[in-house]
Amino acid sequence: MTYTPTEMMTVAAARALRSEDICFVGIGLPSAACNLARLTHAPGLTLVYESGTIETKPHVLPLSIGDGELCETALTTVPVVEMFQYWLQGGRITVGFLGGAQVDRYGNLNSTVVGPYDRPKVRLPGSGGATEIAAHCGRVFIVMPHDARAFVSKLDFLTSIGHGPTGREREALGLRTEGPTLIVTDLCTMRPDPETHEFEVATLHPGVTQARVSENTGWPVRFMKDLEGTPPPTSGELAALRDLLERTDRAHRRKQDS
Amino acid sequence: MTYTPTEMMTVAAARALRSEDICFVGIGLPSAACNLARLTHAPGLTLVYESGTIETKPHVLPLSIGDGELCETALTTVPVVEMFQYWLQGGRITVGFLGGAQVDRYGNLNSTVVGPYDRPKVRLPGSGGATEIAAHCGRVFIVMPHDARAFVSKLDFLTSIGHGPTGREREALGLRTEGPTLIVTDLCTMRPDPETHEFEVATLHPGVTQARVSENTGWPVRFMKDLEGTPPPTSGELAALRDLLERTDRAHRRKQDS
Amino acid sequence: MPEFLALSEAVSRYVPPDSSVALEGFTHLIPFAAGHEIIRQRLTGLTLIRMTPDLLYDQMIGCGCARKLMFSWGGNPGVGSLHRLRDAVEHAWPGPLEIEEHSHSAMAHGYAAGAAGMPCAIFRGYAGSDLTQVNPRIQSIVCPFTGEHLTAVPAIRPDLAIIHAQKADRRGNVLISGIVGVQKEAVLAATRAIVTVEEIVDDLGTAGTNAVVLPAWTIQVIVHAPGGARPSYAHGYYQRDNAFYTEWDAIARDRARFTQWIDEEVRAPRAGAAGAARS
Amino acid sequence: MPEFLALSEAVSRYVPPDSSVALEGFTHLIPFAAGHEIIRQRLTGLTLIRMTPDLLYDQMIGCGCARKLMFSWGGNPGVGSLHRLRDAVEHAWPGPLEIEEHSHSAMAHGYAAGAAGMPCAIFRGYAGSDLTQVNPRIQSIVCPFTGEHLTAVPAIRPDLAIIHAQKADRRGNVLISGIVGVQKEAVLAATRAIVTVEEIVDDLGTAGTNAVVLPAWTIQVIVHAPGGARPSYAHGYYQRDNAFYTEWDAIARDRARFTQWIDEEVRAPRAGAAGAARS
Repeated sequence: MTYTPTEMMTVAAARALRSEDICFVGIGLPSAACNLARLTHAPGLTLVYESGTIETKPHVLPLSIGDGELCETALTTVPVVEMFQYWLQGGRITVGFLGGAQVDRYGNLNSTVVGPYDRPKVRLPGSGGATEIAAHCGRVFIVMPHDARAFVSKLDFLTSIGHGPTGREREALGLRTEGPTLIVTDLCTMRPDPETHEFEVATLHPGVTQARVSENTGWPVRFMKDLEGTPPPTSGELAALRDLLERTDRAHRRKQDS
Repeated sequence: MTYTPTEMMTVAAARALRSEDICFVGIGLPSAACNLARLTHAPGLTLVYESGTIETKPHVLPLSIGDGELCETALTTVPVVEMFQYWLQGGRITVGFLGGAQVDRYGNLNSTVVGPYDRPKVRLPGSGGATEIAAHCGRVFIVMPHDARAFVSKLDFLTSIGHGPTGREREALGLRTEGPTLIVTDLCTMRPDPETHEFEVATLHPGVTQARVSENTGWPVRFMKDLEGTPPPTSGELAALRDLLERTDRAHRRKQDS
Repeated sequence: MPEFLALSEAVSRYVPPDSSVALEGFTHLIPFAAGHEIIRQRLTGLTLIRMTPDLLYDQMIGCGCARKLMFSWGGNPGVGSLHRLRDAVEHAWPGPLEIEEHSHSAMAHGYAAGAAGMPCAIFRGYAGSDLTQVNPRIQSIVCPFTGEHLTAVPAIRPDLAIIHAQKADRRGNVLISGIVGVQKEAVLAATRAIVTVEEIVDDLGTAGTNAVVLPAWTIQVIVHAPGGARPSYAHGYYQRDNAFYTEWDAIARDRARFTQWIDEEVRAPRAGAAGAARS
Repeated sequence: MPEFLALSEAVSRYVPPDSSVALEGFTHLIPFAAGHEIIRQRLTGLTLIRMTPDLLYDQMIGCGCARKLMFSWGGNPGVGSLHRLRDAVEHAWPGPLEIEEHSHSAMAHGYAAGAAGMPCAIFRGYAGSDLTQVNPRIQSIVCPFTGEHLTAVPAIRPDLAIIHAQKADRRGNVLISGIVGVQKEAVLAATRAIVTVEEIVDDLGTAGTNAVVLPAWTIQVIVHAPGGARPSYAHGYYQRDNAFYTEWDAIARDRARFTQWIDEEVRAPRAGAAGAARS
């Protein structure tokens, strides 16, 4: 069965989730990965969206973190203030998904500006929930397409902390959570070195060479000694993902026509 | 029509409420006064109880601030934390009723201990909501039976601030609310002097002499120059109050029998 | 997901002596059955936390369960004093009782801070009150924007919260409706939580606009304890036993009569699993 | 009790130029009709406050309504950039736009502090983030109990909050159900509040377990504005117009096309009282 790099990325991200996780879900790729996990190997996965929906089980992917279906299928919905106070900061979330315009070797993220803050070349959306998701979730998974403009040697702006500018700042900041433990891209998966917290390539997706990853990474990327191949998506994973995306597409087309 | 001193006290307290008031109600006498006001001259009076019920319209008086009927007849019920944060501290309450074991000439209240705090002669219930009701309601009405052991020259413990130990502390404490503007007892009503904030007798209930008030007050109590008689309860007020109390009694007896 | 246990096992496993326990329920849904089980198991040295100690803590204090009490209003609502609490504070009977005294607003803020993973809460509190003189855990901070002094109290983080609720579903999700009090905050602030419930149902359904749902993964133990809030009330199930609240005044006034009542109504074998004397 | 006004009168009386206005609604119930009326009345110099600026603020910023924006996430959800916001920040078109940038948690805490009458909120925020370098209104305090540094942000206290809700009753009490966002906090934090509603009913009834009721005495103006949240959605009334969110990307990319769209769809006489271009 053939598949796209994006499908490989989504499946690899989904696999990292466990049935017992309480997962803070962003929109887009994380949402697809989380819902795929729930439909395949992690049926007990609890999905929390920052709009306040807790334990939601959408039939189709939401287009925003505040879609009505998230609320209709949730165990309960709480005010946004409570979501950030009792649930995220309260330490109830085991895993958070983040992305950004730029990531560095220590998993720090920029979603604020490209260029100087006061005279930005590109003004990005900003933090949203990310700054505190990065701090308070038990661990963080980063999902981003691999590209040298995104995987940079130095961030233009540090919006959300990974392991800090030198890889060692979390403890000094009083953070008791693990920080980013996984980066999933359309080329590979990366894990932080246990000592330095520098992200290294852990698995290469089928057909991807080390050279290709290096070309698309803005720092001299390391590869783990026991570098492996990412198992390709199974037919079950692909079927579930495509079914979910088709169902989503159909539902959203129907809504617009009505 | 004859009436008891307690009925006079309740009626006099009820009269001080306006239809547009948002009133934080304690249990006992304040509850009777507030509900009497709602049933007579102030039908629009909004009653809020610290258990979280907002705009409640009980048919009978509750026996505690958390009775089920308060919730059933409320416009909405909020968590206790929200009640203290958004509603009381947020400055939404125009009038609060308080009582205590001791009050001084400046309307400061003790509901904590008689005797030293560490070796109390009588351990009283404590603050409950009172300390912040005293600070955050637009104005405060104090309702207490008149008795020299209660109307004291010096409090054993200041639980809830009136106008402060010298009558002038509210502003220095950053309080922007008026503090106590009325004391209603079974003998008289009292109002603070606009300058000194010392409570003076404003009206004497029918048949009560100045001497009797002085005997029952632990400080040399002043009488206003334009001292008046409290208008006796009207037949309408008495009928509404007795009806309410009878209805309450019947309802609570029925609940216990069932 | 929580375990579904009998009350006796829940208490013996999750209430070690000398731990801190908050049994919450603001007038409504007071977890009497669980408190009575703590009395039966003769647990001692507990730090009992509760905004409104009520009859339940009067009973537990009179039985010597508590070393310390953290509270904000200790009376028999609509009736008068809690005589066992008074006897402990005034005469150290049956033993000395340390107290940490707050206002309602302070305790509500403390629970909320605990639920939010904060070390403290700030609010506008205790203006001019002598409580700041007798409780060293009332401090202040300065607002970095306005220079105002604001009150700070520590977060409340009990080892265990025990609450009573109307319903749990079979996965252990819990529904509380009616007056919801501080129970959600107490459960989320505590390290562990036990919830006793009137009913275990297939589906929680929806309730009034103010109902609260606690997900199963915030709770360690569910106990099916119908009547577990008596003599307080459970909205939609039974009403408050006001007569007993009044009777309690006479029972609790006298040490001997109190002890006899506890022996007969709580400790005697016929006092059933629900432990509610008059249920 | 609130007045029941037409939208045009509500805006002309309660939105003076140069005032601070929060139009809130977290993805759900975004008050587009009210924002469009502000555009039609050519109000300028406003400080616009909103966690998620969304298409509505993109339109208002592009029309020159705003002098300053306070926000925490400025994107077109699920689509991409807000091109008018970017053009204002990157190229000062149609004029310079001051920004005060926060995280979602900070703004949610700021609204809650405003609702609670506090000058600031404390939380665990911005750990390691450069946002603290560019926003002087992010400060810290030291916990008096643990010595930990905690983040402080000022309370948000807009001159006016505008929200859209499902229902008001004839006295002006308001019901919001579904995703409730920060609307209650925004209304209680603001000096004044305008609520546009889908329906005015005799009785609010009860809704799901998480519905929010705002009493009439917390609101100054109710406006009957059916469809007033389009192209966002109103739970139980209509769905989000996802196609328009996607189309907006192309409309907003180009200054001329944007201006033409505003003229035709918002400002032209046929753009009715509800102001919702596609309703």
